[in-house]
Amino acid sequence: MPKKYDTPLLDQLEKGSYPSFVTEIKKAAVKHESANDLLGALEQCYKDKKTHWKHGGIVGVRGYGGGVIGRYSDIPDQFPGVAHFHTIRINQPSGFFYNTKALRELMDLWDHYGSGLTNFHGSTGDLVLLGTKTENLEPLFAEVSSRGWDLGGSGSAMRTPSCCVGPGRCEWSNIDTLDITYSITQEFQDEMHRPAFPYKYKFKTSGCAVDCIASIARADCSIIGTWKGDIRIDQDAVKWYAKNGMDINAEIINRCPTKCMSYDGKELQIANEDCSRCMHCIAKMTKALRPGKEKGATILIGSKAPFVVGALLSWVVVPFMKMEPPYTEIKELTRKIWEWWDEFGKNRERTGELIERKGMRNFLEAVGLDPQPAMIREPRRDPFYFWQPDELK
Amino acid sequence: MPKKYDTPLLDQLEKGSYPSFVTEIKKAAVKHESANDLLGALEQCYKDKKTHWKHGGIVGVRGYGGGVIGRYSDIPDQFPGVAHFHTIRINQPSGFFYNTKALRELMDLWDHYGSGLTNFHGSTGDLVLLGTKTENLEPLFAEVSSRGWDLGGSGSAMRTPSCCVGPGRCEWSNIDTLDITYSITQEFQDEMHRPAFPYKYKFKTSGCAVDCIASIARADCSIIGTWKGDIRIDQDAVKWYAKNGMDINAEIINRCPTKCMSYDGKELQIANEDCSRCMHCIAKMTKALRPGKEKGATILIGSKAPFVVGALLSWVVVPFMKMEPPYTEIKELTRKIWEWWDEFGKNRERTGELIERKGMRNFLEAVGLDPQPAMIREPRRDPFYFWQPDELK
Amino acid sequence: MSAPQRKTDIGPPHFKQFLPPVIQKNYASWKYHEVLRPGTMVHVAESGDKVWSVRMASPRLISTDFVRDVCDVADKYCDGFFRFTSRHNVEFLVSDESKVKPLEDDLKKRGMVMGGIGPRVSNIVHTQGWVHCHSAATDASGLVKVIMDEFIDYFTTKELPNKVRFAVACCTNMCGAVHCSDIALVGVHRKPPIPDHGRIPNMCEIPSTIASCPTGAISPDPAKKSLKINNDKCMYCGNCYSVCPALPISDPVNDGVAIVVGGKVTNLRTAPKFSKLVYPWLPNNPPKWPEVTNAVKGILEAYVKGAQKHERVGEWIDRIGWEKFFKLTKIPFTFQHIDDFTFARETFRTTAAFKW
Amino acid sequence: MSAPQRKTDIGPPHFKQFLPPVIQKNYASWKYHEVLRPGTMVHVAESGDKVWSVRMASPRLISTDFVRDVCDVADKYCDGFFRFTSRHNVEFLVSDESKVKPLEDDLKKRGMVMGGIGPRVSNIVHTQGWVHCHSAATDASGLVKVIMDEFIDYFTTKELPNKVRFAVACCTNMCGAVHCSDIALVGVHRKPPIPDHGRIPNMCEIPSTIASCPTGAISPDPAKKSLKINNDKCMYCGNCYSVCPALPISDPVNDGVAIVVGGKVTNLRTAPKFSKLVYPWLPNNPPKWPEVTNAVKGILEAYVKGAQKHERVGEWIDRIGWEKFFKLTKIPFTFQHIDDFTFARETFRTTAAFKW
Ligand code: SRM
Ligand code: SRM
Ligand code: SRM
Ligand code: SRM
Ligand code: SF4
Ligand code: SF4
Ligand code: SF4
Ligand code: SF4
Ligand code: SF4
Ligand code: SF4
Ligand code: SF4
Ligand code: SF4
Repeated sequence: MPKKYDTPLLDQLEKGSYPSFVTEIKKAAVKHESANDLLGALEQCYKDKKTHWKHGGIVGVRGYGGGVIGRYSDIPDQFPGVAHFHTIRINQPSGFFYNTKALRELMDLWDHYGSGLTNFHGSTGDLVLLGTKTENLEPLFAEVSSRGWDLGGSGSAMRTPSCCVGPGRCEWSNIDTLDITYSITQEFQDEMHRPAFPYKYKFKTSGCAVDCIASIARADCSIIGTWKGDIRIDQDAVKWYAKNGMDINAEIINRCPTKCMSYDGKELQIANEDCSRCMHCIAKMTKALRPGKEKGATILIGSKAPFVVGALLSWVVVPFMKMEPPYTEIKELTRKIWEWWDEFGKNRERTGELIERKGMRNFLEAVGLDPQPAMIREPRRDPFYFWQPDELK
Repeated sequence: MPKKYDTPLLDQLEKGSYPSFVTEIKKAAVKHESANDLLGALEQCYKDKKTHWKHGGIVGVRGYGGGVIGRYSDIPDQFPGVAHFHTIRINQPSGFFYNTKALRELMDLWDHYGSGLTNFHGSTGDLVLLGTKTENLEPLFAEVSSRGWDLGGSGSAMRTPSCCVGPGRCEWSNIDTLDITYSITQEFQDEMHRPAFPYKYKFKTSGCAVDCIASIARADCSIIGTWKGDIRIDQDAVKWYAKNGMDINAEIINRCPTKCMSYDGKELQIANEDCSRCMHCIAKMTKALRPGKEKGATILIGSKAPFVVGALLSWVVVPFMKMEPPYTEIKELTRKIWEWWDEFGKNRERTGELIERKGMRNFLEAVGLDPQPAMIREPRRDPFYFWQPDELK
Repeated sequence: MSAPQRKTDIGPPHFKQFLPPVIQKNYASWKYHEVLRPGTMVHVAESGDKVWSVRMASPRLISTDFVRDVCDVADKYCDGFFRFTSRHNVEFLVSDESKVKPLEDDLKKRGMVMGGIGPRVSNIVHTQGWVHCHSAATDASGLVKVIMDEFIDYFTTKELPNKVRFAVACCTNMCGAVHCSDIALVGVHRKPPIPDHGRIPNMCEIPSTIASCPTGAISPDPAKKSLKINNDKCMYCGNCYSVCPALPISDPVNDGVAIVVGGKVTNLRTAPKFSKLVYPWLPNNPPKWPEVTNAVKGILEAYVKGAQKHERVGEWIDRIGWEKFFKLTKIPFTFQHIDDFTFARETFRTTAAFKW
Repeated sequence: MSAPQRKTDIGPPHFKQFLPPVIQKNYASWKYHEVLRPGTMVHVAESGDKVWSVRMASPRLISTDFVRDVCDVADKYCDGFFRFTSRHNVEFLVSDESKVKPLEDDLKKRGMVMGGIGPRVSNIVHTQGWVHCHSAATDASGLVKVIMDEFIDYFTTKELPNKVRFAVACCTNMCGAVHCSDIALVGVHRKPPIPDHGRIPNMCEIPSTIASCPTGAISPDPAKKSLKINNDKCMYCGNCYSVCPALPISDPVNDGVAIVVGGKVTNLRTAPKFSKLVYPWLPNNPPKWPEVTNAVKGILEAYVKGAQKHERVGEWIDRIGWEKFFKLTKIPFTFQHIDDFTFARETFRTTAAFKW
């Protein structure tokens, strides 16, 4: 495909040391008219300082209500190659692991049916195939699905769950993030592909409180691994850190949020009943400290971007849940949450917003959880609160 | 007056080491039928576990709209002595200072016209004369006002300002709390006695951030003394504290919220540009540390009890204001605040609630204050905000 | 007596006439103070002058005779001057050291209680209760009396990690300083008000009554020219009753006392804090409220045991965490503790780091 | 190609087939790791086995050829396995130590950039921008490119006090992780949408559009079967446009970029935090956004200079206080910084203790 447009503005973004997305579009443009026109259309945006995309109509594949984001140019005559330019969300494998065989195959298919452009990955976690025409959707889906790939979520549905690398390569993972994510995804295929919720519902799973998948900020359900029992200390390794120049008091002891650690220059001690399992000491002294042995997860609900009532972080609803296959407890809890949300949630109201609107008690009772201090940062301040008839005399 | 009622429940509150209010009522009951009946009525409340008072109608003295709280018994036939039982709020002198001559005179008048019972003081600060009949209001007012006393505030008016002891006996006072309070009270006599506001408006003035009058929690306008310049250190006195057993590092240095202090066992140092003037170190080492020399006050607005939108603490609107007689700046600011509140405030809406409802910008612009970081604990989180036409292109 | 010439708008007497000479002389020139005994401190002026303050407890609700007694003492030892504190205690201001001891002895002889200075319990900021208020869900003076009796040692002698400020309010109007106190009691209702449709049309202004409800539970009932209350939305705050007397809400069986803790007012070390709910309801059991005093005792004892020097109750709890507070005090955690009011969201635990 | 048999609801491929043998063997049995170089770390298993991870930057918006290049490298050094990180970097997983150096050299030869491990800047979580989204108030990929170019040294070599996580979102829907990032850019509008009354009746559902407005600025316009916008209430968030395409809001002159800082996600030391506004608006100046990169530079430099080891941006600011942050960075403080949204009240300074 010959070069179609001069792109003086975008060309400036090919300089500099960091790899350039413009170079990538140009690479795809060699083979794809759509990528070529994307270049022109994007240059136009850079010139006009505004987007040239329109709202997508509903496009998709047969039997699915999601997985494809429809997108149309508002200047299709100028850039016919991107007149339609829909993205396809392919559900990524847990932990973003791949082998080259599978990926090469997928890339070949995408060069055949699409723009040759991708996102590895979208910020929800999908492997995003970026830009194709409506008529290519069905054949492409047939090809990829026959090879073991499926679409991710979009619309008012369960969204593609994602997770940190977890037991795949991390010494701190308290739970099998990869398996949990796979299992949840399989369990709720219908909820993912056929949007029937009030709004989107996201799962993210991290193996520990370091939260490398940012679950607490971006998932209606955040599953975060943790432990009970004492942090295991290897005093020899503590000495090794001291010898290698770590100022243990400044870097570790004084930064422990609960001040439950002490170090006398020789031994490091932890008053475990006061540890909040924040992971700081363990992360900074990985050779010396390891999490306790009884493993499980904290379940937090509700995080999302700012609309409508302001950004939310997920909050604790189950302080400790065992996480063993087939993960019945989290699946059952999820079904209960969805039932309640389906019943009371307004259109475009996320779960967290509904809990806020209806009150935590209403939510906890509906899903069968008891109140616990771990659910709150602090008790209410103003002394107005409800009583149920059976609590009164 | 002979004993009229058996009060077995109240009698139990005459035991114990702390002085008893029941004993006080009994003392008054010796002279006053109303106090005698109060005893009976109160015993009845203790028996029934509920109040026997009714909403007050509007009672008061000629030309005033406030200063008297009307109160009626809901069982007047049983306790005719408290059928009416209104309280009179006498504006206390600044700092609650008295001489015996003035007080004896006042007590004599109260024995003549009232129940012989008082509150020294009400929690707003008034000298409360507790319980009299409607017909006694006028004559009593004539007596007390001719002797230099006036009523305090009630209703939707400026309420009786109050203050800490300040320069009267405290080494930390940065402002003349007593004089400021007197001056404000005099300036706004009309606003105090003739309720014309949307709701109440309270002033409280503390000489420093220790805030011994709890102004930040209980005043629509909290005036809190502070300083600029370095904390003055007497190193000899520091040594004296060390010698007398103070663990300076544990008690002072480590508790400094900004960590701007250091102590090497000999000298105490303060990085004053990082000091937030919290008063901890000064309060705990009064001989060694003294506030800086340039004096003024921080003005904070808005605190109140929980209704309707939850309790408020006052927030900073003027980080530093010089406070010199005749205190023109605070008086002018107050008038501007009232003007704005009068215009936009709803019935029973306190100033702080209105600011919250209308937004801080609206308030600051109306009263002519520039935005400053000292006004906030942190900037907004969600990126939605207004622009005025003149800020745009 | 024939009535003298009334005056208006004269304001309070000028404070200057009430300042003892030593204070007039050293006004705004104090240098430091020392706490000599739990009820006695001395302030030293730049000039070297000294003033001794002897602090004496008062029940706040006092008779004219109590005031006269105080006046007698002040005449004898203080040149006729004295003051009250912002917490209703009496302070005798002595300029002559030789009079301090005799004054203290005299007060003791009169059965008076001295104390409250330094890291101790002081008098309780409180309200009218059944003594004078139509809105009271509990009594104030009675609660104050039983609490002060219980903790009298912390007033007269024993030290605490820091000052512990109590407050009592008899209803959620909170005329005391309940919302920012170390430990505070507040009278609460637990059932919705029952509209008196006969009286509402005459006694109450409909729109302002509707606006008074924090939860929007009140709506007009045009047929009756009255109001309707949505019982599901009402959380019994009683604010509507403050505005409209024909909405009685008190209920001897279900009214009671809530305990909130951890508030503070001073800016020392940490910012002023609101108190937080720890006991949603304890029964109204006058005259001694044993459940309430017991509960307060449990909290205070945990604080004394756990807090570091200079830590206020709220600072101690912030350091250990609320989950640990509930564990240590064994206070049952209930749905009522979880906020569902204006800022509920900000009180939820949005971190995976907490203590078991 | 004739279309093969389509399948539905099969879900993603099982991850196990994509795990390199060393990982399968040592699954869930890792002991510790060491960071060897800014782009290379080694994880050691209980068994003693090791896996080296070499991390390479990716622009995230990549061509199929880029993926094929990565596959070539993975085939050569990693038995055909590799992964992406949660921040879009590529990680080559090497089980044979002797292949690590050659792999790194190979990547260098290909012009690839390695880094991002440890206390450094890593790749930027971002969104579609003008490349693909109708809602974008700015571009995302372009901003990412200029920021990463600016701070490339902090990716490849230099250390910071701790990790600094950037995010970019092209509109306030914030598809990135803007609301909890150390430093984040977000595209913003500054003028109300202009209702297209011709299209609204057909394209938009009136009630859900009204409900989408956080400030209640939208009301029905029954005459036109359309909507009205109260311009005084609108703060240009664009949410209505997400719901109703006939409410265009973009404006080349007044759209721009806001900067929020101090957020974090991890629970280490301090609870996860929201980012806070520091630049309400900087102009959209593609392709280099010099005002934006400059502003970010100022913030990052102040952080590097002021923060203690292990302090994240938000932890540093919390320690010094926002008033000091504005002083140090010389960022002008404006009305926009003062919250007037849901929790405004909680952001006001309710203490007399603050720094000059
Ligand atoms: C592709 C992606 C950005 C990217 O470049 O990575 C994306 C793109 C869009 N998001 Fe998003 N969101 C993407 C991850 C997110 C995330 C991050 C996450 O999931 O971890 C968020 C914040 C977390 C959250 O869910 O709140 C996010 C919050 C939103 C919102 C606001 C939702 C809310 O409740 O506030 C919208 C608005 C909406 O739903 O109408 C939105 C809407 C959209 C739409 C569909 C715009 C629209 O209204 O039509 C965007 C389509 C862009 C396009 O043309 O392709 N997107 N969106 C991400 C999905 C890729 C993937 O599947 O992997
Ligand atoms: C007497 C006093 C309590 C006491 O025993 O000390 C008191 C007593 C009453 N207060 Fe109060 N308030 C008293 C100080 C306070 C304070 C504390 C303060 O001023 O420092 C507050 C909290 C701070 C504040 O202003 O928010 C306070 C907040 C209220 C409220 C709630 C106001 C609000 O905006 O939320 C009400 C309700 C109302 O205004 O209708 C209220 C209403 C009342 C009424 C008038 C009840 C009513 O609705 O009719 C009480 C009359 C009791 C009686 O029968 O005498 N009282 N009230 C205090 C005044 C004495 C004095 O003048 O010195
Ligand atoms: C007399 C009085 C002022 C007045 O105008 O009446 C007063 C007087 C002093 N206060 Fe106060 N405070 C007085 C009410 C308060 C209040 C207001 C309240 O309780 O409602 C507070 C705020 C309490 C709160 O945060 O809830 C208060 C918090 C303090 C503090 C802070 C303690 C802390 O570390 O948090 C100090 C400093 C200290 O004790 O080191 C202090 C220190 C002082 C000093 C040492 C100031 C001085 O140098 O003269 C005075 C004697 C201390 C003492 O009693 O231990 N004063 N003090 C008030 C006595 C009340 C009483 O009878 O007990
Ligand atoms: C590979 C990855 C997980 C994955 O499944 O892909 C990962 C891997 C590791 N993280 Fe992470 N983190 C990864 C995203 C995150 C995220 C999520 C994000 O950035 O969106 C966070 C939360 C950031 C935040 O709070 O905003 C994150 C916060 C951390 C921290 C906390 C640092 C701190 O002190 O605040 C540590 C611990 C440390 O560095 O000491 C950590 C530590 C680690 C360790 C050391 C864990 C281990 O033992 O293997 C890994 C290598 C560290 C490194 O890169 O410096 N990882 N890490 C992600 C790499 C992203 C990248 O390409 O740069
Ligand atoms: S979240 Fe925890 S378990 Fe997962 S990769 Fe990060 S540090 Fe490892
Ligand atoms: S995990 Fe966190 S709280 Fe626990 S000991 Fe380590 S640093 Fe302290
Ligand atoms: S507020 Fe400050 S100046 Fe006033 S009495 Fe208390 S410590 Fe002294
Ligand atoms: S006044 Fe407070 S902030 Fe300032 S040095 Fe003293 S303890 Fe530190
Ligand atoms: S707190 Fe309530 S009951 Fe008590 S005095 Fe105030 S208004 Fe009356
Ligand atoms: S008691 Fe409170 S919540 Fe109930 S109706 Fe009255 S004002 Fe509303
Ligand atoms: S942040 Fe906004 S503009 Fe960017 S991809 Fe998401 S919805 Fe589109
Ligand atoms: S842009 Fe936002 S604030 Fe303005 S009308 Fe639309 S939804 Fe409402």
